[in-house]
Amino acid sequence: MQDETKYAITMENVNKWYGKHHVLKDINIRIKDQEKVVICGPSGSGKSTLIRCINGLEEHQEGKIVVDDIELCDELNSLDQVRGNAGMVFQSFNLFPHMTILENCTLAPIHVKGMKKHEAEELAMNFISRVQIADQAHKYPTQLSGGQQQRVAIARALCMQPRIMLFDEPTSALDPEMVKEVLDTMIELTDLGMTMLCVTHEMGFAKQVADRVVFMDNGSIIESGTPIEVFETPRTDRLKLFLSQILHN
Amino acid sequence: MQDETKYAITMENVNKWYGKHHVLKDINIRIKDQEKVVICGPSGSGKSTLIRCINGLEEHQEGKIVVDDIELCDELNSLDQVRGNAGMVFQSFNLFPHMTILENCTLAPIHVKGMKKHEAEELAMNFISRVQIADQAHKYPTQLSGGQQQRVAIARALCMQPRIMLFDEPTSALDPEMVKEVLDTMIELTDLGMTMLCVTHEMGFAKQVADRVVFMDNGSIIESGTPIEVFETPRTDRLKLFLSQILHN
Amino acid sequence: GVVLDRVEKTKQLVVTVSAKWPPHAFLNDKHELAGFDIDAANEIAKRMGVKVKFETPDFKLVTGGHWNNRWDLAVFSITPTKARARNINFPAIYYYSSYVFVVHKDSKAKTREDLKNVTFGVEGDTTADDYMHHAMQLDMSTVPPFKYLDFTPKMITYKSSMLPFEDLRLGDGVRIGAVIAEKATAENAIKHGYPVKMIPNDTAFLEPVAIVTDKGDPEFDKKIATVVDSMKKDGTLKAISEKWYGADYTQATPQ
Amino acid sequence: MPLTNRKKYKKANTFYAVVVLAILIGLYFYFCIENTSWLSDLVKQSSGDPGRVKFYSTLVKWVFGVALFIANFFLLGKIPKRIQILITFAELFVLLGLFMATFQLSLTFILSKVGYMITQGAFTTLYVSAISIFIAFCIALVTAIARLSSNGVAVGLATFYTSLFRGLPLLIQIFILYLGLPQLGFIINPIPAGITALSLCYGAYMSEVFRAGIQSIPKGQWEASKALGLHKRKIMRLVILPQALKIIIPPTGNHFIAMLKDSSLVSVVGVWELTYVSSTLGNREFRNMEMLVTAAAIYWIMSITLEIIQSRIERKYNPATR
Amino acid sequence: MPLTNRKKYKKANTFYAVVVLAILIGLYFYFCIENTSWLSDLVKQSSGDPGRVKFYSTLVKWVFGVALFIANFFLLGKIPKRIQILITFAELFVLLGLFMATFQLSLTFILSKVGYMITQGAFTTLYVSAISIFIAFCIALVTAIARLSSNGVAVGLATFYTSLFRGLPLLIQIFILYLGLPQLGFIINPIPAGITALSLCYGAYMSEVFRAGIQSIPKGQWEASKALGLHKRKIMRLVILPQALKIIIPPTGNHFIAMLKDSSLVSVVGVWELTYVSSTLGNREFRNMEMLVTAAAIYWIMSITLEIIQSRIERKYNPATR
Ligand SMILES: Nc1ncnc2c1ncn2[C@@H]1O[C@H](COP(=O)(O)OP(=O)(O)OP(=O)(O)O)[C@@H](O)[C@H]1O
Ligand SMILES: Nc1ncnc2c1ncn2[C@@H]1O[C@H](COP(=O)(O)OP(=O)(O)OP(=O)(O)O)[C@@H](O)[C@H]1O
Ligand SMILES: [Mg+2]
Ligand SMILES: [Mg+2]
Repeated sequence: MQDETKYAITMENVNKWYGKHHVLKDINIRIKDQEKVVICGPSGSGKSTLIRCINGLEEHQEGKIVVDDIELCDELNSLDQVRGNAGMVFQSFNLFPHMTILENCTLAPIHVKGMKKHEAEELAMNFISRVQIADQAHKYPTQLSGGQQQRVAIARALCMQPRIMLFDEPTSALDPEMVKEVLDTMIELTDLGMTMLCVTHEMGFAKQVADRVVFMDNGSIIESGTPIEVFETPRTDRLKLFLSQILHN
Repeated sequence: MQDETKYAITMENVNKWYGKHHVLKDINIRIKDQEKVVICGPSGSGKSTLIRCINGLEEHQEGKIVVDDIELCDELNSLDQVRGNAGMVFQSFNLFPHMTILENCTLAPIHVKGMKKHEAEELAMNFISRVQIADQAHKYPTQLSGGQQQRVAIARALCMQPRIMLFDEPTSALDPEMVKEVLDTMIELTDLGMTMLCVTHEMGFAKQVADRVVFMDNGSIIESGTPIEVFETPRTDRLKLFLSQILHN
Repeated sequence: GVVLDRVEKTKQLVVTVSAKWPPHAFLNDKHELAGFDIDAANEIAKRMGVKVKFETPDFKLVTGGHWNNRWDLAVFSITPTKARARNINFPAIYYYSSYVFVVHKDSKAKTREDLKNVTFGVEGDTTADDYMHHAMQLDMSTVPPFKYLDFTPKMITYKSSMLPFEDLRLGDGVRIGAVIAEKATAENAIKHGYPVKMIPNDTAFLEPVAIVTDKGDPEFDKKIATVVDSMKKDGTLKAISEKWYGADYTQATPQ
Repeated sequence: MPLTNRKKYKKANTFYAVVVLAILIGLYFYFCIENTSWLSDLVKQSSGDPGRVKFYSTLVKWVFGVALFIANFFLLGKIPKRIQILITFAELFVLLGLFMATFQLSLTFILSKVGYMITQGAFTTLYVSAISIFIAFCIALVTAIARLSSNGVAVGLATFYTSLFRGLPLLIQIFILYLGLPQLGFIINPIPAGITALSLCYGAYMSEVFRAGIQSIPKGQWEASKALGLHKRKIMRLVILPQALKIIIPPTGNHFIAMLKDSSLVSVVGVWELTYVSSTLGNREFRNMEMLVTAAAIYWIMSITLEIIQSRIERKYNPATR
Repeated sequence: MPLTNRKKYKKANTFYAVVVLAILIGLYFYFCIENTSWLSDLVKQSSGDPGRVKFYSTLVKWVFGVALFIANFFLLGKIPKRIQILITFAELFVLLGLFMATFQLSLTFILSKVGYMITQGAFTTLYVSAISIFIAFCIALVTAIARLSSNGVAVGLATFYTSLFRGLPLLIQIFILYLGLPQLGFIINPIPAGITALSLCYGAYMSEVFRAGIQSIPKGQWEASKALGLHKRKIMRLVILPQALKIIIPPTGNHFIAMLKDSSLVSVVGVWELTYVSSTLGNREFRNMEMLVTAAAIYWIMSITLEIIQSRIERKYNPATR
């Protein structure tokens, strides 16, 4: 089913600056269709920035980003297509505070995909149940605890059933008890043939589902390989240090 | 040095409702001076609410809360004294976005303790360095990544050098690499003779420093004991389930 | 001309009047326009064989000219001056209005000379204002000569004809000690119980008051002039004046 | 709300406080306002000079007044907040009434005119304002979005418009529209001229409010919506504006109330709205103060209505108070 | 800013676009405004009726005008946003000038009077407004805090004040203060009366703005400050107000600009501010339009100054644009 040469995401010599601060340095990476990639690295290493460049939330200044055969350029049209195919879950939840949980989840299906309201609600309830908050569907985000809020954000992204999913530390604000539920949901998604790019430090998850782990530091990709390669035979000192610190806990 | 009968925090039959939602049910707990207590439990179980009641950010409707021999009652005076002694770190960072990191940290020392500006800055830089962001001291919170922001929040609370520290999942938004640094800082604090009440799921931390672990579910305290008792010989099924889910990762 | 043609074609005369200038023009108890100006305008229309439609724009809009065919005639109690004549025409004078000195009831002043040290209240941008500044622009041929005050008193200028009376009523010299105002207004104030009186037997000046038209239609002006003239001749205007003022204001003599 | 009321009250306390307060106020009225002869008698005994009598009477009145004020404050402190607010309101209303009473207004005159003031004046005011408010709202929305757009021409147009129509006095705008448009070949009637000027002027003010409201929504909301694939227009309508409303409503309420009163300026072109009617009626019988006060009361009632509507809407869109 | 401009421009493009635009505008001016005889000649050949000639000339002018407008829009689309905004501004300014030219104002008259208008009129306007703005700001701050307090008396007082002084027309407030206070024994001069009325009225408006600004700061900020042991007053001053400013500034700017112009109402009691001076000068020589336009221009300049100050402050307090 999978075409050998088909890439979901291609980044070539991508560079990005915030003012004078060089946050992405010569990023080169190709992610195959249906590949599951985990990105890890210390704080401030540019993981979030990388993932935000991919669906055009940030502009890169140099290099080329191709998502699903569409090059991210200045035309709004290409941006739309990319975003239609790529869902995103943020580190900070970014829920819509004036809408109930259900409304948060049905907004895009109704207004982007043009679904009927009851269809969208059915679909949304499905994902809302998966993240274990079906009983909260008619509350407002501010009435939920932090953990519950992030789960809503994930459900909201899933409701668009995108071909590529971008996760920016989706479980970092979740209770350990819930992490598993969410990771299970994410693993289920892999059966649907989605490409996944996930910033996370969940080793267990990485080992179980990732085809590849990418380690970033200071704006560059330092190492990349299968989870076993990266976690068990780190080549650089930087990665060794990082792993020792993670495993210490 | 420690008086046998001295309790830092006493809660007797504390009940709290949000409207009709009963979020704290008959809470009874006594925390000795200098004791380190870890609270854990599933999402929505009332951990945050409990800790917020202790420094009066939420009102309890029934029962008695005594902090450092001062009963939390309707008089503003008692509230002030309690807050002067109890520092707090929030799940969501609540940094002051219009101030630099350094200003965030010196605000309370200058305006509550009446310290001179340069003294306060010296003190603040000390704690800011401990959480590894000395080079960011003159940036604004929005310019930092999520992890960096939570570290500032911890530094800010530490700057008041309180006798009791309340932590509400202080490391849940931190990168694994940084968790250790922060936990180390917190462990150092134990040498200063502080009482600590910490909502966290960091087992390693709990085992290393906690005198007691309290497990909450659905607004009640289900089990409490030494880390070894709680983690290794859980008595209730609820705790067993919770532990199995945490350890799965 | 354009205006005359239009009036004759539509059988309607659009007349601008004031509604806040009793007893020249005001709202009566049935909330209809009434007063000397209104009756005069009605009479003019009757003699032209057309109906009247009243409009009540701001004084400034009327005296500014450039009516853009919105209105045909203004019976607005406007005094002709040289400057105003640049923008509008004064085809006919229809009455004369006298200005008097008004003081508080408790005032000891008997003549204008006694007002040397009091503060005057004047409505701004009126002939009274000009009089106080020794800068009258009246066409002297039509009015009897008058004397300026031979001293320069302190003065407060107001944007309304009523406010000077409100201030005078507070007490003699509390804010002001004298007002220079139209006699009809002063009489009205006294009638409604204001604690004021006029300096007797002293008219500050007499000013002519004219019907106003926009520039550009001499035939219409001529027509208005003849109509007003006929009203004067057959005594109709005098009757209207006596009805509203209790005296004949149509002659250039102080009442 | 961060500033909460932590005190708890007993019912009996409330009752006693209100009764004591009522008695105190009653005493003050009787002895210091209605019936002050005892006071002058008292002072006269010690000094015969009438100037001094007046001075001392006034002094005593003030001293007692201040004492009453302080007693009032402390007594009210003992009762629940809701009733505190109500009583304070009632007291202030009575004070206002007393102040008005010093003008010795003729109530019969007011009653004979108030009907016409409402049917002719207030009606015109309301209908001119309502139409202008609606148009201004639309203009403001479009202008605010234009000012935040990426198109320089739109930004330029919107900024120029805002600056010009905020910058010119409304009266001058009405004059220029009324006198200027005929020069370009459009004869415009008084009411349309007034409505146009009001709409343009307040549209400019409100566009600033809208712009600020839209800008205050956190970037995260835009990003999340964009990532979901929503387009600018829909993001604006579905996500940003509903949240911005919380910030937009209070200053918009201000402008609506201000417009209600500024609509009186259209009387210069001969529209018989409330202010015009009141000054016309007042001039005739030299009862300006009566008409002013009546007009003021009618304006106040209209603006209170707007205030109530505003607080309803505010409550609806502010999740904090939901 | 969420709405960013993603286009990139080449310098050459900009140059050509500006040149073409200038030529087009020049042609339009020459053939459709300065020199329209060719047009009437053309029309006359096909029809002799003068009414028709006028109609067709106007039609042609409009058609070309609209075409120019569209061409303008497209050409401007090719150049960077900054220059777009500037050119649009310049064009609108010229248009405004042309509109004004239809009034055929006497420039010599304006020039002879403008000095006095500024030294007497604008100066008084500025100084009355500046004092009033300052007082209004203080009143608004106190009132807003009172409205959010836990003390019912304070809430009642503040709410009543806001409602009353927002609800009454400013003109009536000035009258009542000017005529009413003397009844209570205080003789108040025109300028103090005007300043008091302006301050009270705008204090009421701005207190609503302040209240909304303070309420918009997330609860977390209060909680974090409280947990640090800060007191209400300091929380307000150090944490809440600096953040609320971002939301407070734009509507406050609106009110300052509005007050600048509303200060003209104090002329009813004889203060010689800009509007009064301009209408007096205009009346004397019956050149009202000249004076109106000059006054308008002076008001505009003053309000642009305020706008610039506002945007500076806004940029300072809005971290998003920092
Ligand atoms: N808007 C911005 N302006 C300036 N600098 C920024 C901005 N956003 C991020 N940065 C900087 O860019 C660097 C990379 O940030 P990024 O958020 O991508 O890191 P990260 O790897 O996701 O970190 P974390 O794990 O803490 O979220 C950091 O040093 C950060 O301070
Ligand atoms: N302001 C509020 N209004 C109504 N319900 C609330 C409010 N705050 C919290 N709750 C509810 O109270 C319960 C306890 O919340 P709390 O935040 O204490 O949980 P928690 O144990 O801290 O959860 P988490 O680990 O997800 O932060 C939850 O069910 C939550 O939905
Ligand atoms: Mg990140
Ligand atoms: Mg919590």
